[in-house]
Amino acid sequence: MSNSKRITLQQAAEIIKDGSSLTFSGFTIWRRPMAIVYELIRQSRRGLHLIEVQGGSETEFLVGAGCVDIWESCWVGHELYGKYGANLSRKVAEKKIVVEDYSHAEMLFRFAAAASGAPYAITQTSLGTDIHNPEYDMLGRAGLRDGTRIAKHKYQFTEDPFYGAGSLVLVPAAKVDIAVLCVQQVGEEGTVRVNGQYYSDPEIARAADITIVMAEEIVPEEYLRRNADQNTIATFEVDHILECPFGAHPTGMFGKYDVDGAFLKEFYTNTRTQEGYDAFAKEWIHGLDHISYLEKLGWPRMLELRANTAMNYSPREKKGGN
Amino acid sequence: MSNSKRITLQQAAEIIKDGSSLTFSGFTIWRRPMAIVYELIRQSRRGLHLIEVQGGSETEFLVGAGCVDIWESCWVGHELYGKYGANLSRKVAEKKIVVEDYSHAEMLFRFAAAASGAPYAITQTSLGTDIHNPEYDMLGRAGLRDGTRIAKHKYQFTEDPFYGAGSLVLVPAAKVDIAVLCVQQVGEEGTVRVNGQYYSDPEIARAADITIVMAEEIVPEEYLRRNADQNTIATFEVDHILECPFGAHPTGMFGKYDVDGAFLKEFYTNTRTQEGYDAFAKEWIHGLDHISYLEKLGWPRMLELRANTAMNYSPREKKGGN
Amino acid sequence: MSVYASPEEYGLADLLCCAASHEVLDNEIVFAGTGLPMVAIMLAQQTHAPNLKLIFEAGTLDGRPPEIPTSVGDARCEMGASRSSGLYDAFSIAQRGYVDLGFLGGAEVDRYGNVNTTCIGDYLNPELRLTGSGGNPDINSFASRTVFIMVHEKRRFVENVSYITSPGWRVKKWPGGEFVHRRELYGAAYRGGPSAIISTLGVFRFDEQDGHMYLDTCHPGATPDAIKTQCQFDLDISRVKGETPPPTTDELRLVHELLDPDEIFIPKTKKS
Amino acid sequence: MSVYASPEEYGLADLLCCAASHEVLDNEIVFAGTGLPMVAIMLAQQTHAPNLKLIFEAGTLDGRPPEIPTSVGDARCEMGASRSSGLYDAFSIAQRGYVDLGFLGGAEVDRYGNVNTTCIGDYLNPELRLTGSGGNPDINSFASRTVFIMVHEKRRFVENVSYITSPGWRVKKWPGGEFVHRRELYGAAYRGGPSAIISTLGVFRFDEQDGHMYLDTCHPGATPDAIKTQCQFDLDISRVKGETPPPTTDELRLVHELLDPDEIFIPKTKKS
Repeated sequence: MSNSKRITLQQAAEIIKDGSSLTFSGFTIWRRPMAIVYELIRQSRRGLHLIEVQGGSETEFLVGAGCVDIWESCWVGHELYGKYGANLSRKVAEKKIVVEDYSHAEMLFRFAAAASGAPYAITQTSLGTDIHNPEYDMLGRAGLRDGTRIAKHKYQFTEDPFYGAGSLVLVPAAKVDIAVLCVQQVGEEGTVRVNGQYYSDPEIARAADITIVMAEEIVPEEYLRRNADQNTIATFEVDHILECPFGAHPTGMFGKYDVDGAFLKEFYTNTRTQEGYDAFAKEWIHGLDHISYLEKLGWPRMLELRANTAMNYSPREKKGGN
Repeated sequence: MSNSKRITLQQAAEIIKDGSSLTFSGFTIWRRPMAIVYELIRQSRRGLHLIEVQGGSETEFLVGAGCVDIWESCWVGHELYGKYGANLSRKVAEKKIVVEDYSHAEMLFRFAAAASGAPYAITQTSLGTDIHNPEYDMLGRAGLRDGTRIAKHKYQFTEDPFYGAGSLVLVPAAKVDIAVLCVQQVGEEGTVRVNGQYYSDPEIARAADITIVMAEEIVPEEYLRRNADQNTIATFEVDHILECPFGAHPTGMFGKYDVDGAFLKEFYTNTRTQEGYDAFAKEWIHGLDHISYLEKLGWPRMLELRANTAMNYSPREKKGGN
Repeated sequence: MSVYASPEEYGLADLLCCAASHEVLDNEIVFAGTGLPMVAIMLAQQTHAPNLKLIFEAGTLDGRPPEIPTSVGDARCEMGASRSSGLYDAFSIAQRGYVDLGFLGGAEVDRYGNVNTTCIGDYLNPELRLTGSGGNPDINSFASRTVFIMVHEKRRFVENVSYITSPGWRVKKWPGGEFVHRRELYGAAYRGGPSAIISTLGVFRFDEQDGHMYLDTCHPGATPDAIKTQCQFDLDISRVKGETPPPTTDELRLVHELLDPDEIFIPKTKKS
Repeated sequence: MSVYASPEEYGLADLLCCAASHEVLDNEIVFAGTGLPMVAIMLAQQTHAPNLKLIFEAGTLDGRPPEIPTSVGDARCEMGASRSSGLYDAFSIAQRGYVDLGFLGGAEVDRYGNVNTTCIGDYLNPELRLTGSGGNPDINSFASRTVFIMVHEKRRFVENVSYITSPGWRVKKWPGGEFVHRRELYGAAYRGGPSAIISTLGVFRFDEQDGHMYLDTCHPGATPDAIKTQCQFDLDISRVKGETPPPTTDELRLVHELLDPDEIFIPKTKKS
């Protein structure tokens, strides 16, 4: 193919401009595109609007670095390695970030709507909760609901006219500039094969205007096309591809490597303060590139995390991150 | 497992009562559960309400036999082996059937809504067409829109309040009693693995209250669970299973056998009249069971249709059905 | 260098197939229906549009079938594809706005490009029930351009179609049913409309502003006046550009030797 | 024959885990969250509910992990499952009404079972931003029953939660915010609500009619009066059935030898 989709890690981060809206593959601490997240931090990206089905370690790294102005999602933390998002929590207290809360299913259905070209989704989740409290429309309070990329309303209520199913909440499609995915395999032309749970990757890839796929390996397109029914995302939904082995570290990748729990626990423990964050970033992000990051992590650590082929996870990794 | 889901072909048909609403796996002339369709005809089922993403040969067989009172869908025919549904067309002219027309995408989104527990779907397809002509609400004209299983309205119009996307049509979820699937493999506990295009099988299985899966083979559940990310439908979405090799004939099955074009062409050509249909049914349906049907088809015919393992279709089948 | 075939070397189906093929641009995402459109698109893929991406309604994304599928549900669709999925994906992708071009057919068409594939006569008392809409209105609603391939008879190019199955440039606004420009109804989903009707007599296009059909080219042997008499409505023949280009010898070879050697969709009318 | 463990043989986490496990019935479809709930459900699967079907929010359907996953996104979820998919499937299945039981946690709860996991203090000027809703309101909205496992402190069993993240039996009707019975709002999606709160002091249930919490059983060592003082609202202690059954020795063995030998979620507080 003449029109190669290949780019470098640095170029991937450069596609994401100051002020872009952004979403990520994966789930909490699994398959997050951390190598690109690190590069965004190195490049001092500012004013990002994260729209995430749910947050995780990638959120905390970006928020701590001051890259994020708006976070629209439902959850942040590092699972058992850090039970909440200390950086987000700090920025919220300091009013340095706008947080818009939806429920997990609402966020998912918002992306599913966008992916199927619908302006909104209907659901019956979370009725009666403060998620639907009109006082808590934070993007509205911030005067950002202009109806272009950010919807005019946080939600609307209606009744089912067809079967009398009762109250429904309408939630707007998640319109997002760029989706950044981190997966096991991508073909030269952009076909993606995700192994294991695919989380909300198909929806975010289709919803975003630009989709960047970072893979453990770029494989011959023909190899993936031999079993088209095992592929997850089609070529034309992917704009740019890059190969970056261990690009999800410290988050995990099904079939490749486990979550680096000790790393996340250290991050969580040390980044409750901005000073702690800055020190962590100085050690692990700034002044490094992906290879020197891997070298700093070292072989013993990465071999510990390596997944067993028969099990798709590491039988050697001591869970709990101790 | 003590609670076996296994039933026989005859039992599968008996689960479908007079007056049931019904939908099928597959696409036009591919993976239709024909062995069960034949059994329904043998059992003289009456008053069926077919709700299909799109019709095909199964529709024509059931309609010709007088099993169907209501057909709600968008298309019927045998692809290049019969360009329209002659039996349906005859019954329409005789006003022996109620036909409710939606577009293909509308039917699909109606099932997707039902499968995700939503009372309706929103879309922007088919605006301005006679599909939305209020005079052509045939279930309404028949006085059947009671809002229980058949929605109070054929559709409703609204405007997008979030992004000003304009006119939207709301179409009611497809509430269906029974989905009958015909697939390559089902596990003993009900896990389904579809190979090739899965059409709208996942949506119909989840939308229906009862799901029956007829498979080319019942395989050990553990075999399918070794690669859970290659499976299509989960155990708890399936109520009954049965093994019935060549159960889709004369429709085709990816990886197993091609469409029997000659058979369909003969059906199409000979069943334009009720007498022709009755004669065809007398020869190929009544008085036979699945094994005697296969014996009547004969080995040479079935070996011709057999798919090549590397290609998933038959290189020997003369296409065009001549 | 492309060499046009002489009249005795090709048939009408060849002409339509090649004319349809010329509607495809390279790198486009094309929604391919069963039959002649599929051959036309695969011909474009083999000639001037090697990077086009095929979507088959039944769920094949970026398909590259090694031989012509008999329908979009065919097992042949999946081989070599980027992804094999289902209708939810195909229609979601279409509604999301990925599709540049769709190829469709029809039984009747009016001056606005409204197409009927549902019934002949009054819908409530039809003379003939046809196959139904299928994905015709969906592909047409969502694609930036759609091309219809149709048999040309006066009873098919009508003042009013029996039933608007697939939306043209001016469509009915419900509940009243008055005709309005498609743009008024479709909002964010408005991306265009029917860009060409390739009939057995000529190629027709539409004025996007007033939504009216006009004759673009006449097939060899047909004249603007003769074509005008084969329309019930007053066809605009003022913008005719000339004759529809005949197939090239290369195109004919690809169609009959590579794409459809078994004459499933395109007969070898002229034996050579 | 099941033999209750003696007090020195188990810890509080063991008691909560086993009490939670007893909430599961056989053949149920259970939505399993990360942590202690996952151990409780897998314990039920090993004891009285061998045919329960696990759903993990991240996309695993009818999961049978051979070892305890560290979270629902874990690679361990998929092994041996019926199907590995994504969140769209998990939440669609929940909204469709397949889920019998969900297990959840919370930071604060009120008398109606409204749970907060979002923030402490005024939402617009929070003292502490917590982790957020996650799937808590979704699972709770759609399941027939939900069980919450919580630390019991007076500051957590409150008159009014700082933020209703997850709906109880009486919830706020917007835009006014007045409390109405959940049934009034949920329509066709109404299938039940919180069926039990298992705190570190006792097990609490709800009167479905008036939507009020009442004390069902006290954990060993706790009394109804003592528990009542640990609630800011006026807890109904009139319906107490007695003491929460302690773990059996079999259950303890399964938890510590089979399910969580590495003490990821349940510490071996009593060394034996």
